[in-house]
Amino acid sequence: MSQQSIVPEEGFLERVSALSHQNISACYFCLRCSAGCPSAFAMDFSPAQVLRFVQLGHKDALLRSSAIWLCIGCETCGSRCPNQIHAGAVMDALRQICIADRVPPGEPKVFRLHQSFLDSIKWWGRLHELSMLVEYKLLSRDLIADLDMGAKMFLVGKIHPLPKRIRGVKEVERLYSKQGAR
Amino acid sequence: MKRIGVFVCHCGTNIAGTIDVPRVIEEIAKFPEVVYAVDYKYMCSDPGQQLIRDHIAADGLDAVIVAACSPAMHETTFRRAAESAGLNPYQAEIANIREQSSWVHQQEQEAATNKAIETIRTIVAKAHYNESLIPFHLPLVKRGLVIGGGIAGLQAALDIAQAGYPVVLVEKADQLGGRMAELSGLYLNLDSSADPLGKKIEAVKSHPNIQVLTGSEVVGVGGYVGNFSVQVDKSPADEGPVSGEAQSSAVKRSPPAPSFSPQRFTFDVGAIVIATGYDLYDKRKLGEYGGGRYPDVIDGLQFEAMLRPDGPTGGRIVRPSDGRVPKEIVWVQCAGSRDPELHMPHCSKVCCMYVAKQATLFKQRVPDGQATVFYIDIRSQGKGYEEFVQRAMEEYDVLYVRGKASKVFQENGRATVWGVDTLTGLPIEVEADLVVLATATVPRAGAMELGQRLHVSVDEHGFFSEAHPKLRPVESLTAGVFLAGAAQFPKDIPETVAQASGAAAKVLGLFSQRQMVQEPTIAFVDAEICSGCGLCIPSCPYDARSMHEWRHIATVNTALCQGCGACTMICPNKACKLRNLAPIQVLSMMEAYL
Amino acid sequence: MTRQYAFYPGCTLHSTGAEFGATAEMVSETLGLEMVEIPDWNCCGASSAHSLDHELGLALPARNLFQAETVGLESLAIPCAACYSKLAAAAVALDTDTAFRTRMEADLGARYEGNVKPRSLLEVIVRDVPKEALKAKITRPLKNLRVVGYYGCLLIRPPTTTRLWDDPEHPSSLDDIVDWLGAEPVPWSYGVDCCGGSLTLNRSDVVVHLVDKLVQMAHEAGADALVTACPMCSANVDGRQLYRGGIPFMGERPQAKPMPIFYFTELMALAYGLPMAKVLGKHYVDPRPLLDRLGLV
Amino acid sequence: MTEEMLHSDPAHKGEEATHLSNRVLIVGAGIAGIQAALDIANSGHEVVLVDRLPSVGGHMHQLSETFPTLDCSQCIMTPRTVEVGRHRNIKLYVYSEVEQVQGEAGSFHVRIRRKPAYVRWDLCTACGACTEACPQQIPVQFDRQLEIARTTKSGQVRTYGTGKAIYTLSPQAVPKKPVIDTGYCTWFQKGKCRLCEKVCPVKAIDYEQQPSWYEEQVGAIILATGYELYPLSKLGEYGAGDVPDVIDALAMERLLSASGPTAGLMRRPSDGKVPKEVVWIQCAGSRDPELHMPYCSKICCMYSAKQAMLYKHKVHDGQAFVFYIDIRSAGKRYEEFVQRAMEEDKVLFVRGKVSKVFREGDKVLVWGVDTLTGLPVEVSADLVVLSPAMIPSEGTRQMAEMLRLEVDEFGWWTECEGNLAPLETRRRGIFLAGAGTGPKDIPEAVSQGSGAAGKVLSLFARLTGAAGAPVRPEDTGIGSSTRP
Repeated sequence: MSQQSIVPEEGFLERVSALSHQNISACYFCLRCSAGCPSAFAMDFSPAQVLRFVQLGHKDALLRSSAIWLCIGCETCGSRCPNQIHAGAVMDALRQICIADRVPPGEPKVFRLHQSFLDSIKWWGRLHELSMLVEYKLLSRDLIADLDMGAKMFLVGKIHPLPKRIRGVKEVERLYSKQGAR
Repeated sequence: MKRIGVFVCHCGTNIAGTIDVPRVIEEIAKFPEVVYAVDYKYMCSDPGQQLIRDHIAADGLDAVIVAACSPAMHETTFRRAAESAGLNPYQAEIANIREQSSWVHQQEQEAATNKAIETIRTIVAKAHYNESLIPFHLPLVKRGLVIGGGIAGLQAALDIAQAGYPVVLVEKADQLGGRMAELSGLYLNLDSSADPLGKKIEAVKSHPNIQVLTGSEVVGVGGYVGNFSVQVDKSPADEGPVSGEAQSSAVKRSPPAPSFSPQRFTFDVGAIVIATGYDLYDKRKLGEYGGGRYPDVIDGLQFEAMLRPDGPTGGRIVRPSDGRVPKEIVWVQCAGSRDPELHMPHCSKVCCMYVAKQATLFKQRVPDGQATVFYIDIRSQGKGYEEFVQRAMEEYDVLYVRGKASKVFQENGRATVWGVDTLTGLPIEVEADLVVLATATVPRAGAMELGQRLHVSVDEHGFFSEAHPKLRPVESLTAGVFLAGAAQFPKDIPETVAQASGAAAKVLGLFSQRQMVQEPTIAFVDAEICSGCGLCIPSCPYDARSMHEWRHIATVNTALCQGCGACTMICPNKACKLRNLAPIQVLSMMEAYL
Repeated sequence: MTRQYAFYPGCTLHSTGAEFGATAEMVSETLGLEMVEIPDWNCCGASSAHSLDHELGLALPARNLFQAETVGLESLAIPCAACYSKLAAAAVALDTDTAFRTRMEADLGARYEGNVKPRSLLEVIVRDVPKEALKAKITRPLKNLRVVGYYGCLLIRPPTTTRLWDDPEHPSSLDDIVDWLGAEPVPWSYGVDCCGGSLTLNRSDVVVHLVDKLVQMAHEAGADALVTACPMCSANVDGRQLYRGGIPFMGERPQAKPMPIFYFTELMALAYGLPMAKVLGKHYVDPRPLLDRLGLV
Repeated sequence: MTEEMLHSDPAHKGEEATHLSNRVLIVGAGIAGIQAALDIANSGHEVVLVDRLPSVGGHMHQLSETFPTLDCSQCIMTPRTVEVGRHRNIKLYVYSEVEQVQGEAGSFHVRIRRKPAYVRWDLCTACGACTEACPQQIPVQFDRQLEIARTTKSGQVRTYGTGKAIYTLSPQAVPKKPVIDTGYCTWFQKGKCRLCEKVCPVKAIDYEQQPSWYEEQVGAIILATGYELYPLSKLGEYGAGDVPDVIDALAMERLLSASGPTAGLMRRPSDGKVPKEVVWIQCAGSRDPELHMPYCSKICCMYSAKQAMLYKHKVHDGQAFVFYIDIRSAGKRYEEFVQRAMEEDKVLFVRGKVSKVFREGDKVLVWGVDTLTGLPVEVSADLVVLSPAMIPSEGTRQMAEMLRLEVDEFGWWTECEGNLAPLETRRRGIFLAGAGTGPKDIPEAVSQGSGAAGKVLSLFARLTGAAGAPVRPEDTGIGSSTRP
C-alpha cells in the first residue's frame, strides 16, 4: 500500500507561519474556511486542506497546487475563523515561497497577470491597463481572450492610450527593490 | 529560657540517605535552649510519636521541633502528639529538611546536611518566641441557603434537609425547576423530564425543613462561614413563600411592605450553595448564522419547547414562520462555542448529546424528515452516550457532517446552510425548513454580580471558580460557600445531581461540628502602635479588617482572617503582627541563617 | 457647509471605473464635501501586490498614507473598496508593526504620524452627512427602482482592518442610501459574497460561475439592478455577464437576463438630477432601458 | 426509580430497626473512596476503608501531572492520603478484600479478608532494610511492570526501575508498610534466603503469616471500586503487547513521573534511547462495538494531550502525534488546554483511527489516515502510547453478585436511575462513587465521592432520627415550615 510519511519537512510550518504572520498550529479543522470559500470549488485542495498540508509539511504538493493561486483574497475565511487564522495570508505566503523557490506556478496565467500588474506599477507608479494587458497577453500567450471586452472598454474611453508616470516613481521602485519576491 | 527538644526524622532513606543525621544531631545539641536532640527512623510512626510524648514529660520540654517532611504532611500529627503530652500544640514546630534539603540536594550531601542544620537553627530561633495559643471558637448557624431552584439546587436542598437541617431555597423565577423544566425528553431514555422533576419539586415543597422563596433574589450577604447574614428580596408578584404548610400558615413579613415594593427577608445561615445554572449565548450575536434575523433559525431551548407536550405548540414541531411541519432540519453545533476569536472559547459540553436527542425525537415524530447535524467533534462522553449517538446515526439516519457551518440565511421560506462535505473537503449547500443553533452555554445573567455580593470569585466568563480544579470541585474559594451544577461550568443532569449531593455533603460536614474552630495563628493589631492610617483595610483579601467604631485604630475580624500576612507587609509602623510569626521572630530567623 | 477630506481616487476611477469617478466627484460637490486629492499618489497594489509579496502589499498603500499626511486632513476618503481595504490594512500595519513603520520611514525619508484615517467614501457619505442633508438634494426620487446592495468582499472585511464601520455579515449602508433615494432596497443574502474580481482576466471560467450565481440570486430576489461601491465588482459583474471569456465576438450569452449594476454614487447623481448621459453610456449592460421604463432618465 | 421513591417505598421502612450502625464501609481507596471517607469521617462518623492494594491512593497515585493545571498528582494527593492514614475516624483495611455482606441499610454485617503480608505491620517501622537486603529483582506492579533497558557507562545493559520481592507500593505509600510477593520471593519459591528476616531490626518478618478475617458492623456502603485498562494483549492490531515500545497510557504516566522508574527521564523500554517521535493512539479498544468496547472512555483525549505536552517539555526537538477520532475536551479549561498543546507545544493531531501498528527494525510503524487530506499516513515512531479502553476493575462482577446488585453488560455498576439518582443503587444504603459506574475524570470522581458521602450522611440522619437543630421558622421570618 502506498504510504507517505507525514513527518513535517523541517521548518516549513515555521517558515509559512512567519511569512504569513498566522499561527497555523492553532487550526483545529472546523473546516469553516472551506465552507465559505467562493473559489474552493475550482481548487485542487480546499483552504482547510492547504492549512493541513502546511502543518504536515507537504511543501511540494502545496507549491505546485492551483489552490494557492485561485485564492481571491476575499477574507471570508479570515473573518469567520474561530482561531483568527487568515487563510488568505497563508496563501499569499505560499505564493511568495513558490516564487522564491522557483517552483513553476500551478496557475501560470494568474501568476503572469499579477506580474504584469506589478510591472506596470513599477514603471508608472500607477496602473496603466493598456501596457499591462499587452505585457500579460504576451507573457501568457493568451492573445485573443476578451478582445471583445477590451474593444468595448476602449470605445467608452475606459482605456487610455498613453500612461502618465508619477513623480515619486523612484520611491516606488525603492519599495520594490526592498522586497524579496520580485 | 525555653527548654526545646529537637526530633530528627530519617524518613527511611528519604532524609538519612542524603543527610548525615548524626552530625546534624551533634550540631543541634550545641544550640542554645536545646536541651534534648534525638533522631529516629520514622517520627510519624506510632513509636516515633511516643518518643516525642515521653521526652516532653521526661525532660520537661516547653517547645518541640520535628525536623522532617513538609508541614503540609505532618504538622497536625505532631501538634496532636504534643497536645496529648500536655504541651500547647502551637509550641510544636516543623523544620522541613526533606522537601527543602534531602530531596532537592541529593547529589551534594555535605551541603544538604549543612542546609538541614541551618534550617533547624532558624526554627529554634522562631520557637524561642512562640506563644501558647488557643484556637477560637465561633458560633455556627446550622441552616443552609441554596441559591437557585433548578435540579442542582433542588437536589442540594433535599440532601441537606433530609439530614435534618433547615434550608432556605431562593429561586429567581416564579416556579421551581430551572432549565430542566424547559426540556422535553431526557437522553438516554427519552423519558419526559416533567415526571422525575415534578417528583423532586414535590419532595422539596413538602419537606418540613425546606423553606422556598420563589420570585426572589439574594440582594446582600454579610458575615462569614458559619455566620452569614443574608438579605433576600421577594418580588410582590407571587404571593407568600411556598414551603411545608406555609401557604396555610401565617406568613411573617418584615416589614409588612406595600405590594409594589419587594418584600425583604433577612436571616442567618451557616453555609451557602450556589446553583444558579446557565443561560444560552444570545443567538443575535451570531450574525453569520442570522440568529434573531430569520424566523426559522432558533436555538436549542426553543426547539426543546416545541418538543414539550406542555409547550407553546403542544408538542408539535412547526416552523415559527408559517407553522408548517419542517421536513428538513439542520442543527449547527458549536454556535458560539470553541470560538475564542469571535465568541466563547469553551466547549459547552451538553450540545452534542442534546442535539442527537433532538434529532432522534424529530425523526420519531416526522419519520420522512431529514435531520442533518454540522459538528466539529462529537463529544458523547458518558455512560451509554456513544451508543446513543450511534443509534441516532444508524437507526434514525441522522446525517452527521463534520465541519463548522460558515453561513446560514433564509430566503423565500427556505433556509440555506453553507458547510463542507467531509470527504471531498469542498463546500456544500444544505437546504432546510428549520435551523437549530446549538448556542454556547454561558453563566446565568447576574452571576458576576452575585459573585461580588458573596465575595466568591468567578472566571472571566462568569462561571464560579472552584477551590481546586481536581480535588475541590464543589467548594468555592470562600469558606462556607459551595458550588453545584452549571453555575461552575456546563454540566449535564447526572453530573449536576452528583455535584449537588457533593455540595450538600460539604454543608453537612460543616454542620456536624459543634461550633466553628478557627486557627489562632492570625493577625492582630498592636493598639499602642497603630496610627489608624487604614492602609491594611484594602490590603486584606478576606475583608477581615475594619476601623474600630470609636478608637482610631484598625481591628481584625478573627473569623475572617486567614493569617496571610498581607496587612503586616503593608503596615508602615509594624502595628500588624501575625501570632507566632511576629517581626521579631522573622528577624531572629534571618539572623540565625546569616 | 463644506467638509474637507483628503482624497485618494485610485487607478480605476478614471479608467475601468470611470462611472464611479465622474459621479463620485459630482455627488461630493453637491453634498458640499470638498475632496483634496493627495499629491502624487501611487497604485495601492490591489490584489497583485500582496499575492506575490506580503510586504510590498503593505508598502505600496503605505506610501499613499505618507503622501496623505502632507495634506493635513484627518479623514482620507477612498471611493474604491479594494483601494480602501489595502490602505486600511497598511494603516493597521503602520500602527501596530513598529519594525515595518521604521523600514517605511527609512525608504520614504519621512516620519509617519498616523493621524490620517483611511475611510471608504461610502462610509463618509452615510456616516458624516446627515440623512436629511442627503435627502434634501433629491430632485427625482428613484421610484419603483428595486436594487440589491452588493457590498462585495473588501468593503467591510476583515473586521480587524475595517474596524467594523458596518456589520461584516449583514451590512446596511448601501441599502440605507438606496432607501433614502426613494428606491426600494431588496433584501437578499449574497451581499457580502465574492464575485471573483481578481481572477476575472485569467480564470474567467471561475468568475463567470460566481457572477452568474450572483445575478441569478438578484433576479430571484426580485431586483432590477445591483448597487455597489467597488470598481472591481462593478467591472466584473457588469462585464462578465456579456463577455464570457470564450472566443471573442461570438456573443456567448449568460443563462440569466443581464442585469445592470450601478455605483451608489450613480444612483445619487440620478436622484439629484445631475447630468448622467455620458456616464450611463459607459456601462456594459446598458441601464438606460431600465431607467427609461421607470421614467428615471 | 428515584431516591424519593425509594424512601416512600414501604419495603424500605427500616427507620425503627434496632441497633442501627452509623459507621460506613467504603470499598476502594482511590481518590473517590478517599474523598467519601474524609467527608464522612470529618462529619464525625466512623469509616471502614478497604482496599485490595497494600496502600491507598488508587490510580491517581500513579499519575505524573494532572490536566489542565499540570499539578503534580502525588503532590496534591499526598495530604489526602496522609489524612486518611491518620484520621481518628477512619479504620483502614489495606491488602484486604470484602468477602461477605449481609443485612440491610442501617445494619450491614461485613466480613473482610486480609491477605498475609508476611510482615507484622504492628512491629514494622518501615525502615526499608528488608527491601534493601532482598536479592530478588522483580518488575514493579505500581510502574505497570515497565522495564527500561539502560546501558551503563561500563557498557553493560541493566534495567531501570526493577523492584524487590519484598516492597512497599510507592515512596509516598500510606500506610508505608512492606509486603512479600510470594510469586517471586526466593524463600517461598526455592525454600532458601530469609535475608529480610535476618536484617529486620524489629523481627517483623513472619513467613508463616496466614490470612486474617475481620467482622465489621456498618450502616451504609459506598462502592468506589474504580477502573482498569483494557489489556494490550487483546489489541492484536496494535501489537498485542508484544512490542516493548508500545506501552499503555498508565505506563506512560509512570515514565513521565519524577517518582517513576526513570525518575522522569524520557527513555523508551526497548533500548533506553530518548524517543524522538512519539505517537499517541486514541480509542484503543474504545468506540469499537465490533471488536472491543462500544463506549467512549472519556478521559483519554485529555490525558493524551497532557502527556504529549509533557513529552515536548522534556524532549524539545521531539515530534508528538496524536491520532484521534474526535477530540473530546469537554470540561472547564479543557478546550483551551488542548488548543495550547496544538498552538504552543506544536503537538500534531491527526484525525483518523490507526489501522495497524507493527515493529520494523528498532522503529514502530504506525499506519493511519488523515481524514482531512484523505491521504494514508505512516509514522515511523520510536514510542507508541495506546489509550486503552477503561474497563471495570477486576472482581466488580463477583462483588455485584455478593451484594445482589446489577452491573451492565460491561461490568460497570448500574445506577438506580441514570439522570436523577446517579449515586444510588437499587439497594437502599448502598451507594456508588467514581469510575466504578463508568469512565470519569478526577474532578467528577471527587464530586461523586463527596456526593455519596452526602447521601450517607442524610441517610444516617433519617435512620437514627438524629436531626440537627430543630427548624424554627421565626429564625428566618419566612413563615412556618414545621409540620403537625
